[in-house]
Amino acid sequence: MNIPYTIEERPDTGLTNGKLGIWLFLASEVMLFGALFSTYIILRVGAPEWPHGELNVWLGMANTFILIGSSVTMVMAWASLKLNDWGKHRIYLLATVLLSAAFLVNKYFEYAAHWTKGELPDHSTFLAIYFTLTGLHGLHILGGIVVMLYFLGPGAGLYKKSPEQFTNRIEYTGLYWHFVDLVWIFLFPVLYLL
Amino acid sequence: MQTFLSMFPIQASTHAAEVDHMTILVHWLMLVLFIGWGFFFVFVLFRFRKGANPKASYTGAHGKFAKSTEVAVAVIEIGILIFYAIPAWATRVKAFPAESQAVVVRVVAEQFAWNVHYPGPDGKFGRTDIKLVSADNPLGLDRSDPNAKDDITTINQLNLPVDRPVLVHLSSKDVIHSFGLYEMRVKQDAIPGMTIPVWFIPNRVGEYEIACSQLCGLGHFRMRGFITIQNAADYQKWYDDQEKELRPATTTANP
Amino acid sequence: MHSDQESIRKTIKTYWMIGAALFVFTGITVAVNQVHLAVPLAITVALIIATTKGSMVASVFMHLSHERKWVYGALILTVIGFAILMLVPSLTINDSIGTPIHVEAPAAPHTGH
Amino acid sequence: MDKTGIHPGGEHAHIHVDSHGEHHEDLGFWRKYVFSVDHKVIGIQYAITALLFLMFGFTLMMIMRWQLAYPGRPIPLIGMWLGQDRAPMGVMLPEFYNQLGAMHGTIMVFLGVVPLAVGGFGNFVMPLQIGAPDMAFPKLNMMSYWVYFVGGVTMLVSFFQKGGAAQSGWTSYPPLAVIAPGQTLWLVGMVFLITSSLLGSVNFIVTIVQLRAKGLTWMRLPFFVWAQFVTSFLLLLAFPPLEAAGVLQLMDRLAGTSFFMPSGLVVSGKPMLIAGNGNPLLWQHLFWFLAHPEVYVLILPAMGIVGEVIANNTRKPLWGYKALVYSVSFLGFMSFIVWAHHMFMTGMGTTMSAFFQTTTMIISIPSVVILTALLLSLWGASIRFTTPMLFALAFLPMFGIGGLTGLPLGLAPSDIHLHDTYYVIGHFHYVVAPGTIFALFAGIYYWFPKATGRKMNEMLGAIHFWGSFICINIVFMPMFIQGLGGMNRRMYDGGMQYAHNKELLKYNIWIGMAAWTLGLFQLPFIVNFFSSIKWGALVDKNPWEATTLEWSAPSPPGHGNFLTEPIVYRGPYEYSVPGAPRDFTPTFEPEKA
Ligand code: HEA
Ligand code: HEA
Ligand code: CUA
Ligand SMILES: [Cu+2]
Repeated sequence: MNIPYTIEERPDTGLTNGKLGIWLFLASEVMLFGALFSTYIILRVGAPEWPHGELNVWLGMANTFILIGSSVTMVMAWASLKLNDWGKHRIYLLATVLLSAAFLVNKYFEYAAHWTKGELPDHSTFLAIYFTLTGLHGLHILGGIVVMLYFLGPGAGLYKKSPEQFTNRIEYTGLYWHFVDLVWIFLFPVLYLL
Repeated sequence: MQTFLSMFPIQASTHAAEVDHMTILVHWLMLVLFIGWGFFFVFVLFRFRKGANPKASYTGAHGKFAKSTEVAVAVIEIGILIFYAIPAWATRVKAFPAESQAVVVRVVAEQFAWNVHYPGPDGKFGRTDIKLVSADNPLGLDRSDPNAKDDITTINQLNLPVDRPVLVHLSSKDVIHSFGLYEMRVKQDAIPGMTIPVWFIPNRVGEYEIACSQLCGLGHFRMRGFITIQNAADYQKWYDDQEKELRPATTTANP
Repeated sequence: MHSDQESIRKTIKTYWMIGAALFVFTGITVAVNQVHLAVPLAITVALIIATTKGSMVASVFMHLSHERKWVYGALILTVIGFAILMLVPSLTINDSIGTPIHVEAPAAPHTGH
Repeated sequence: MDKTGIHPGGEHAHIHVDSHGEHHEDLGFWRKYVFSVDHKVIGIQYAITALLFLMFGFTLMMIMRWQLAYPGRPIPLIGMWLGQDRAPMGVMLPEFYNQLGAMHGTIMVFLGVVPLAVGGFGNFVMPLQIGAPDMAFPKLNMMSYWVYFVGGVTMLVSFFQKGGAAQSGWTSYPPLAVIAPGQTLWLVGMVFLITSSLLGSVNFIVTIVQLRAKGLTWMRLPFFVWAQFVTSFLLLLAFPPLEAAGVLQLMDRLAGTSFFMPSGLVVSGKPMLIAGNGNPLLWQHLFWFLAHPEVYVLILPAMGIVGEVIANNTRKPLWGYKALVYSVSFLGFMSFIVWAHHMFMTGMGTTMSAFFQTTTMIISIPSVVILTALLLSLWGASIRFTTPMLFALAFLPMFGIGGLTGLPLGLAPSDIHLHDTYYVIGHFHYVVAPGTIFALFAGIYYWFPKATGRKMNEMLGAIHFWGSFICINIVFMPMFIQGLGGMNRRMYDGGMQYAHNKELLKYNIWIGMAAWTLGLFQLPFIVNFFSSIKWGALVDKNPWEATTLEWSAPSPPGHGNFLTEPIVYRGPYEYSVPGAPRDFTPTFEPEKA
């Protein structure tokens, strides 16, 4: 017995289950990061002074470029499927994985720089919130990588069986990925510049 | 009125009556609503049981009965808000007495005791520093500070004169406690990292208690302090005795 | 199906353009940051740019520019919730009658700033 | 087979009644009953687990009530087995009392009522009521159960760690929660429970939006489905902030950060070596941002169940269905802006306290509308006092008492005296215990036949009801008197040291007696529940002569639920339609049936 509207859209809502599902999931993610941003505001307003230039803006900017790039490749990976160009899709998806990996490596160097200076989360409110926010965001990146690797590897088989469903799944992955990118677009100025 | 009042602790501050009056008013509203609905409820259960009414009516109840009750409830609630609740709260958190007219005290909660700090005759609180905190100086009061010389500190004992406004600067050393004076209808959380002003006018000489009203650990249940409300003369006497005890203490305190 | 592919081909161009635009905006934010503005101004500028970038990602990459009403509905609720979460707690904390005590951290684990 | 959910096995499942909704394709025991993806099996798993947690949470409370009734007296029977660090010589220690309190609250709310009301009833009933073959994401559904299970186990295990379970109240206010033992596992457990709820709520919303049967328009949805729909949105949007807060508190405990820790803390005489500059009130905001919507998560499904049962047993449509739907939605929305009424005593200024008092008063209106509608539904009825109906009817005045006593709490000045007293305990227990718990009992008696193909025993049901009804009122009514008298909650010795409590202590003995008797009166239910699975009277599709879709499926429904594609022709509660052959006209019957 199978569930309706996993592949085709329900006429009156014009949505597949997965599409609505991923958006609702993102809604909850918005509230999750919202709470953390709210925390940031309250702690910053309450703090006697707030450090400036704690972080390496250039590394941060590099990571911003990387993530934006990965968003483009991700959307291209989906578009290529729409044009049933399997080869291009593989390339773009792989590119996305590589870029996100680069992001994490870069982040690791940033973290390491702090650790060597003995700057751990308990050092100051700023570092506490910095490590928490970026750490959580990093976990989201990691999750994205796992999913994409799945669609590059074992998950790819689905394309043979049901191209539409596979394309849908790549689209949902993309939605998630763009959201992670979007969060970073706010994290970058908030943590690195202000 | 009386039946309700008898349930409350005695009223030992000027605003206690106002607070109780509002509470009781709301309870009358609740009671009326509940009895009204209750009667209706019991009646329909009896009247429309299967035995009495084998065939149910498809349309059921008519009339604006529901609307009107709902509107009534809404209106009454708005009334209570505007004419009682909001103004009454404003007087609690806005209309503080001037430091000059009031008896000003610092109360610093800790697990599981109430540290009381009087400014002394100079009316100035001495400097405190957490580095100086020790068993016999729980407030970390720096006796070398001139303002601190005449400061009185007590533990779990708050003496206050009757009929004079009291302004308490409330804070906590460790976790959140709550400064609950049931007979005074006063309750205010003591939150570490901030001082919160509390004011009231005790109007009844007697012995009362400070009940910690926020879970603060194992000792929460025994975190009890005492308030003694005295007439002006007794209070002054107590105050002077405290000052006398202070003299030797201060000379030995700092080298 | 074919027309569908046509439209995709067209949108692909927009994807690349948006990507480029995002790069540029990122550059601008950093540049603005180099000329040290007054903090409030800097914050407004940075947040305006970030919001623009964010809405570009959302509307183009995430196809929010043309979505179904149920997605919009859910997102509107979320936006309201988000706004409440941003505003009300800070407002309430700032409306406190208490005054914060700022003590220099006692021998903090590592020397503070 | 096709997506309408027709399948050959259904027929067979229909005749051969068995208590678990048998499948035709024979997956092994594990796939079928343990790691099943069938919403009915998962719903039953949720329900049983939650009921066991309810029983456990109640047991904790019965132990607490002993200490409150007879402070310092050795606990009978189990006292000796509690161990030296909990109750030496059977006499309870304060730290153990605090553990019991915190865990009772946590277990009842997060492991008992919500999983039963949403995970249990939501999972089992909702897809049937909307004519869906299953939930939209069956695997996700299974995952959310097992994540919940892990969270529950974590909470239970936490009792056995060194220093015992969490002991800072279910509200876990820092700084206490950050320095007190037991909290870490509590936080970990909560993260699991929250994740489970989030997975669940996504699944519920998608299912309701996407998988409604042909002809099942929004205004034809059973009230219960509406309640579940709003509830899911509350969970979806209110839980993440607590998850964030949980992570932050974990950081404070494990990484030594000070999100919630201000500067200058001196704990037991020694300055704390932390960076400081945190804000304890921040936690309270994030916690109550969830926890107030959460209390409506506790009540809305209950209201839904009561609506279904009342419509069925009054044999007439619910009065003001539209008003009910709008009120529930409005209630859900408002519940996001009242939370700080739990925080009046933290030193709130006039503006914000005025705001929260007003929103709190406003939110009471939709509840009044809902209760009034349910009450008026009784007018002109032909009431059958079946066991589910008894519980559903009791819900009305009980919720009334609980709700009305919320009003003085919602007004800051009267809250000065009542905050943190037993008045609050009385208030919310009237809503959650004789309110929600009774509604859940009603639901169990009402849908048990659908789940098992057998009816529960009415006689035992009546005993269970009257016993519970009387006892539970003796338990909670005196708490209002104690509260008005100024007796604090969370008191290890019941507050016996305080002069103003002297008169009030005697009630603790009655309450204790009543609470233990209440426990005894659950035995008929437990017996009834398990024996009926085996020996209960056999029933067919529609034993209650009800109108909603779930009753068109076999009892128990087979895999895929419906034998023929369900189609909805009319509103949910077409009872006693003038000129109709019978006093009920199911939604799933074509015009000229
Ligand atoms: C299901 C749970 C639930 C529900 C529905 C409610 C409903 C309400 N609650 Fe309650 N509340 C809790 C659970 C709940 N609460 C819990 C758990 C706590 C304590 C948390 C803690 O501190 O540990 C709490 C605490 C709490 C406080 C904080 C008290 C304090 O700590 O000082 C306040 C203050 O405003 C409050 C207010 C209200 C209000 C105004 C409503 C309103 O929504 C009520 C509206 C309803 C009505 C007005 C009833 C109308 C119906 C009738 C009148 C019909 C009568 C019918 C017959 C007679 C047949 N609640
Ligand atoms: C949904 C929430 C819920 C429920 C249902 C209950 C139910 C009960 N609660 Fe409690 N309670 C809380 C939530 C709840 N509670 C919370 C949040 C607190 C605050 C904690 C804190 O201070 O931090 C609290 C605190 C609290 C206190 C205050 C303790 C203190 O402040 O020191 C007391 C005191 O009497 C109490 C008593 C009871 C009693 C007697 C019941 C009874 O009504 C119990 C009745 C239970 C049942 C009738 C269930 C029976 C079910 C079965 C037996 C299942 C059968 C099993 C199978 C069929 C398998 N509770
Ligand atoms: Cu201090 Cu409770
Ligand atoms: Cu609330």
